[in-house]
Amino acid sequence: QSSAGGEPVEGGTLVYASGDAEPDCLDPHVGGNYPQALIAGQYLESLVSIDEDGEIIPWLASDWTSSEDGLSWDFTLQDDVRFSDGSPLTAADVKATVEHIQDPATGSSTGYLALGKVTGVEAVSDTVARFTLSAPDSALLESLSMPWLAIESAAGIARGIDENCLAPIGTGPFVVDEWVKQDRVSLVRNEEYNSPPADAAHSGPAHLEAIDWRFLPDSASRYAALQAGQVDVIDNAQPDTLAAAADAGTFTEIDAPRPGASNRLELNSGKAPFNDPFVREAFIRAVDVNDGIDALFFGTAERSYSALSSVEPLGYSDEALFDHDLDAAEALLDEAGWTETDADGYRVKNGERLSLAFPVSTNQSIPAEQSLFEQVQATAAEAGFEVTISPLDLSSWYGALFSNDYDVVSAPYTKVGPDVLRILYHSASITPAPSGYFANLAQLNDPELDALLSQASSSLDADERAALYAEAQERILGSFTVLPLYDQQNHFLLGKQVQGARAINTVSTPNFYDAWLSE
Amino acid sequence: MSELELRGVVAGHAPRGRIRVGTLLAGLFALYLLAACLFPDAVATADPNQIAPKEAFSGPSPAHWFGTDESGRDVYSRVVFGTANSLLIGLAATAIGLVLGLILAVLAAFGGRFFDFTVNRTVEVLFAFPGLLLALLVIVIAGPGPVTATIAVGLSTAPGYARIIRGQLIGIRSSGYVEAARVLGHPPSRILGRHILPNALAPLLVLATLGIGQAIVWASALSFLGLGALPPTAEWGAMLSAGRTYIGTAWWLTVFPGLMIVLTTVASTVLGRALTRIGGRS
Amino acid sequence: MTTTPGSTTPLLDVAGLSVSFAHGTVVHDVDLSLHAGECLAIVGESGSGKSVTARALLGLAGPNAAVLAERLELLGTDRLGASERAWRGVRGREVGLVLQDALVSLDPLRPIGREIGDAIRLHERPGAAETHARVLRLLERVAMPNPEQAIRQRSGELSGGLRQRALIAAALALNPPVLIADEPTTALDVSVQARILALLAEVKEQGTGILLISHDLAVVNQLADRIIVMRAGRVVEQGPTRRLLEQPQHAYTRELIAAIPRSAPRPAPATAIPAGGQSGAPPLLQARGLSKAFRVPGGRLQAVDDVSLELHAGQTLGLVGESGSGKSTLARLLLGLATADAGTVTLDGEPWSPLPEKARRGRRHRIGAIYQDSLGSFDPRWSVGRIVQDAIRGPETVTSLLGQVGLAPELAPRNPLTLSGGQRQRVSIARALAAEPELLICDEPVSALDVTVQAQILELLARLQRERGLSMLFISHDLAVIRQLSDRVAVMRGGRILEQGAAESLFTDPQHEYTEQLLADAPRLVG
Amino acid sequence: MTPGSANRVLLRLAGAVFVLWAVATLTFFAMRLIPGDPALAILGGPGSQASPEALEQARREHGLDQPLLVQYAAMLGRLLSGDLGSSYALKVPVADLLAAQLPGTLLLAVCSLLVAWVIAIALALFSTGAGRIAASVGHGIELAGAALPHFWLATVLIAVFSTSLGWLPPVSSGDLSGLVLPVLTLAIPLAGFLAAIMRESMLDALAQPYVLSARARGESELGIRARHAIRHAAIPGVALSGWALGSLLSGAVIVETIFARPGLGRTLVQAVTVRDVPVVTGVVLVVALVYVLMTLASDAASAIVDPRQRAQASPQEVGA
Ligand SMILES: Nc1ncnc2c1ncn2[C@@H]1O[C@H](COP(=O)(O)OP(=O)(O)OP(=O)(O)O)[C@@H](O)[C@H]1O
Ligand SMILES: Nc1ncnc2c1ncn2[C@@H]1O[C@H](COP(=O)(O)OP(=O)(O)OP(=O)(O)O)[C@@H](O)[C@H]1O
Ligand SMILES: [Mg+2]
Ligand SMILES: [Mg+2]
Ligand code: NI
Repeated sequence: QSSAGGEPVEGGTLVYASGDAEPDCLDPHVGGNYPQALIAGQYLESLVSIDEDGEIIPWLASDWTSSEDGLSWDFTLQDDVRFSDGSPLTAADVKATVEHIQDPATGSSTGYLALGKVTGVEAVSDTVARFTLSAPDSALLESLSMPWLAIESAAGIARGIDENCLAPIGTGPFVVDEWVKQDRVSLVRNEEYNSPPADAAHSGPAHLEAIDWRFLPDSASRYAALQAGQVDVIDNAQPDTLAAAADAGTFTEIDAPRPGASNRLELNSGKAPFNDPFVREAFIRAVDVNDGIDALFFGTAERSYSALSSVEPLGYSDEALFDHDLDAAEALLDEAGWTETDADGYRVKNGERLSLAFPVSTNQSIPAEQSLFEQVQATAAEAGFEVTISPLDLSSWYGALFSNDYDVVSAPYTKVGPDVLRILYHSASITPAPSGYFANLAQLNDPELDALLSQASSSLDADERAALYAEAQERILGSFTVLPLYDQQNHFLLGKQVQGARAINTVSTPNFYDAWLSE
Repeated sequence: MSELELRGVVAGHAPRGRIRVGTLLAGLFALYLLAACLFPDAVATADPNQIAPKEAFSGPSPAHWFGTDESGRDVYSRVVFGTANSLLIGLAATAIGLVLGLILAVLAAFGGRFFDFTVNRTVEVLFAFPGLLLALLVIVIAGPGPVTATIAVGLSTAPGYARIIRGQLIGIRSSGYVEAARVLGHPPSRILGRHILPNALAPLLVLATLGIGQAIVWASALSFLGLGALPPTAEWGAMLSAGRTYIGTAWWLTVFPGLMIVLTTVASTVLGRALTRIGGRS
Repeated sequence: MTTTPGSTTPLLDVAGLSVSFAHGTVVHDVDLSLHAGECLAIVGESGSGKSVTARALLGLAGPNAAVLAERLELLGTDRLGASERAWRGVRGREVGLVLQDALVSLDPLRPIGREIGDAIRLHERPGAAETHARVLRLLERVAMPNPEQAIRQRSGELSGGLRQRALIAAALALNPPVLIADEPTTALDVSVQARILALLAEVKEQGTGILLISHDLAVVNQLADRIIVMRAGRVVEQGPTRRLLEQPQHAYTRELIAAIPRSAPRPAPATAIPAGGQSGAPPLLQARGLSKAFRVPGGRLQAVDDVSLELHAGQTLGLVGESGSGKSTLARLLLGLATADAGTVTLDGEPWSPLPEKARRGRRHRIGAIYQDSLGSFDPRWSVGRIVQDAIRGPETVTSLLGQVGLAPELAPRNPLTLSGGQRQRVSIARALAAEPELLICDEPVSALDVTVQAQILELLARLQRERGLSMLFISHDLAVIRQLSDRVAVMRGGRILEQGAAESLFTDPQHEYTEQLLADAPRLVG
Repeated sequence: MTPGSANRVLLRLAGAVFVLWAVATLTFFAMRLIPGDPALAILGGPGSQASPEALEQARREHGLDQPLLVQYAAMLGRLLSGDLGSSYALKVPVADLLAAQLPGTLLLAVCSLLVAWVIAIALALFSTGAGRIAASVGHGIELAGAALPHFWLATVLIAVFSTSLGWLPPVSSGDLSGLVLPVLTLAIPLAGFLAAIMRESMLDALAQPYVLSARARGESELGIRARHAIRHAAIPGVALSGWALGSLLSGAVIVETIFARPGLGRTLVQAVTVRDVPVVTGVVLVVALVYVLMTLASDAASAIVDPRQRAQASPQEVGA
């Protein structure tokens, strides 16, 4: 979607500056976080993709059919696609990919969960891969569109994790050439490339000769480097930078909110005081974030009233539930028995102060968001909530969650499709994994909701599915365990010389297949 | 008969007995800080934690002398209310660092035959352990907070102090006056207390006064790594690191807390000097 | 080619010079002039303003000094209110200055070769090789033994006399037309002193004007053409050397001349002290086979070589010897300040030197010390009063102790850095006495004192010996003083004791030829 | 004397080994003390949804199921054989990681130290003598310099030299021009610190008789400070340098983050965050090693600057 026209120029090296953490492993099967998805999109491809309208479109799979009962899916692969090591893409590679993700030794989390219902893959022929499922999965195609389930060469996987992590072998337009830890990954053009997704602007190899993928953790330096022309594209552009860039008018912005859940606060309904819905509602009524979002995000983020990202077609909003109303909050607290007020102005019940623990991961929340949390703290205090924000490093933050030492928490989750709701709010997700991990941080335990979510995830009827998810979201928002804030922010700034770059509509990662550098 | 004065060689020192302008200013600033510590409400112009998102990022003005921050809070009032926390970190961390450093240095320099190897090596181990890791460990183990930050900063600056003091001590312990004191039969504790430490004190004083500012800066570095003071506590170092994000758009967020740190350092140095001048004369 | 005084423009012409410090004016209205080839000596009481005058002549009176003068001409140029830059051109090139504090006037961190070389380099810019050669030549001229080695040594590695010679070399480096020498021979043994005096005479012969400050009238007599006598900051008398020494007009001058120590035997002690060994009591201090070597550039230096000596209670052992012969090092070994490579020291028959410091501490108070480098032995942050106070063990007070050594109580609050050389030395003595030791190890205790004060101090020591049975190891280059004070005398050279014996027999009948030479070299006032 | 000095060298070496051992031990136990499961680090960080089998297997593979002392012994054994182990998170040998990270950080730290000394000496030389005003200004600069946070300085330097003037690249570009801003960022505060310390000793030194004697030779004020006083003044600073370099190594994290330079500081912080024990141990050992080497060097340098320290190299009986 380059506005500036002209013929694409061949060649050149694009310098991409990423503010996300440097991946530990370039193979997104291993673990599976967003930074991996960002870069893996350049050298790995998925079976299907999603177009601008949210429709599933062909990619490595040219066609797919499901059985009547939804328990068996056949994917037909494109002809004549080759991995960067020269070997042809076959159904065996799809099988190897799924087995790799499902192998506990791989340590996949995102991909592993997304394939929860897949019991196996069978190579029916060289070009047809058959997925068998334990239950119908309405989210299967959405799951398969994600970079964490991208197809890798069986031979590549067979090299073992350590080697595969350094340079996974895929079919993408670029190939990992070298990885200088803590500095950059050099990607070079895949000269044999012939498998663009259905919505690509051209065919054949990429225009760019190479991508220099650098890790620039500091946002101010990232923007300075873009201004100095040292880099062509930056991600994680901060709100103030975006505002400055918009004023300067010398950069192109790509705003690509991530799919899945919105950025939201979850209230831990599993223990006091938030096991009382009145107190939860009181909190949500007391907190005022709208002005803060405007100021802190310089108008680059829009307030959300939905548990789902605005890019999710099935998202459901209800603004009325989140009206700021201090009087209502105080009334609710009175009703819940928090009637006394201590010297510091905090509510007290049975000699106990209305205190909320709010662990914040400094690795995951940007400064603007941390400031917003302080405003949450300040506005909640007006109603008599004492919010204790503790900034923690990643491990300690998870530690606090696992040991149930939190009342309020913000934990973004990216996944294509509304099925993310099942992961985040099904009561099964309250049971921690052996690692201590559990996704239902609101600890929402509602059998009816569970039923709705299970049903929706197996329903192959689009309308029924939409209705079920709407109802489920209504229940979730109505439980006052969630305070939506805004979409998971994902802004890219590009120098004017960069043409034809776009974000892919799956998990909003940038794609440089069509990109070229003018001048 | 014309009497002409010969110029002195070195730029003359200020005449005695008169208080210097610098000392006076430093004293006034110290008083101001003291007031800000004890009666922040009287010194500040607003509630430091009162947010007003609509007024965020407004520059210095008569209503907000130091402007407002990203949440519309009054930066001046936050600076005032941050004084106590910052000075606590500055003073306590420096005290911890210096006292520990002093003990380590004395052990290292006067460990004696028996202690020589073990004590010296133990001290070296502490020196060799990266200060940053020490700080991180303390925070990770004890959780963030002003006390933790103070201890972390104190611990991680101690080796530096120890190193300087030790160098100083080694020079002094072989000096003629220490020998003279030994010949008089004075016990080591007395020699240490009356000759060695006081003479090592001049650079130590500089260290101490510098240390106040540096400790606050150290704490701000911890904030930069996301492990500083607990929000919404106003503390200069945390304000600095929070304001850094907006250095291009709202310079006042970093400049004023930074200025306070620098002024505090300068004032404490000037006062420290004045004190030693007075002490040295009596 | 001697120039007659008065026939030409003087090299140095000063009128109405006054210098004041915060505590008062220390030089009042001094006039002096110096001509080429002339030596003008300033003598006088310790603390009378000699050194301050000398420094003021170079614009170096210090930051706290107010210097006033009616006339200050150097080599015919008016220097009143001269800029710092102009003064720099004068210092070292037109006027060489040998400072009194030889022991601390060399940068302890730099080799003396560099220090002397600086004097050359600053005004002329010869190459490194030439500078080196010139420094070597200078060191030879000032009788520095082994100059090649010394050039690389730092002042801390040199004995007092060696340092003083380095300082003289630095002042002479550019053959300045005026040389101001403030007590240039205090730390030198008589033989070297004779050589230096000969060198100064030679320099004078060549036309240099010398302003000599000395407490040693014998030395003054040898070199000076005219003498100025100062007391309490004022010139009390001046005139040609011979006239002044033979017919002193002013009472103080007469007093001064009367106080000159005659090379005379020690008056018999009032109470007979049994000679060592007879009473069967062990010697108070006994050294057996002491040796000490230092690492020096390019080898080792045996500073003390197999020295044995004993000192009995109530006795004085005089130690004389060549400068750099190991006297101070020996004193440090006896004090337990340095560890001997070999040998032991016993105190009262009990082990002393090989013991750890802890075991010695209890008996430390029995031995007192006066250091050759008195300034270095004072805590730079302490006032005179505090230094003395810190050492007091008996009933004495700071004021009484200062009084005993002839210092005014007003000095008590001063920092030692602002004292005159002789005043510092007396503070050092006062401190040693404050501890009421039984044994005093004195390293050149009176070298910076004018003869009247010196006489007063010697009398004080003699009295203490009489009254308290004080024993002393007395290191001095001044043979007259040694003879006057000692029961026994040891002569050192090259780290060894050459000769040891009863004072009188040693002076009248020296056995060793070095001793003979020493006695011969001693300057005499008349003759 | 020869056997004595040979003994001293041996003792020094033994001391160095002891320091390394103790540092490794401290790190080992400290890392066990902090909350967080290293097995999670192995399996993709604390957020991973690792299965119980995977966790068990990871523990077994890395011996994390053994008693603590057995693990400790195993670690010592590995270290003794020169094996630093493999990073839990990055799955590469720690030695390779360090080999890649150390040179950049070392270059940065050493350059910063040198530049800091140059600035500090210049400050001390030019502001101690010249007039009260100049002295006050110089002193003010020192104090302000010492109280400047690195991240602020870095951002300002980037704003001035990269964004406004366009002279220097804002982030590391792999060549020397990219080193200038990071080095200045680290050097300026250190320089202020060193200069402020030097000033005190300098003023003391300027009152000494040998300075008077140098003046009498015609030495200029600058010469006096440059040739005489500075050496006395430098003694505490030199003593500090070894430690300063060590702390620059680990403290470079902010500069490395802002200027996007690969380096030990970032590695360390990241490794602590995810509990990557082998990497933490590796970095700490490297920093300790550099410290030990630098201490030897700075002791030697101190002895050159101040020969009195040489004489005191062996313990004196001052204390005991
Ligand atoms: N820097 C100073 N500050 C204050 N007083 C000083 C300073 N230097 C010298 N004085 C005082 O000035 C007086 C004269 O000192 P000066 O050094 O000239 O004596 P002097 O005649 O050389 O004595 P001596 O023979 O003992 O060396 C003394 O009382 C001394 O204490
Ligand atoms: N610390 C040291 N390092 C190296 N050499 C030293 C050291 N101390 C003294 N020496 C040398 O040892 C020799 C003896 O020095 P010492 O100070 O004992 O002489 P001295 O007899 O006291 O001479 P003076 O009468 O000149 O004071 C000298 O050559 C001196 O240079
Ligand atoms: Mg004098
Ligand atoms: Mg001597
Ligand atoms: Ni004499």
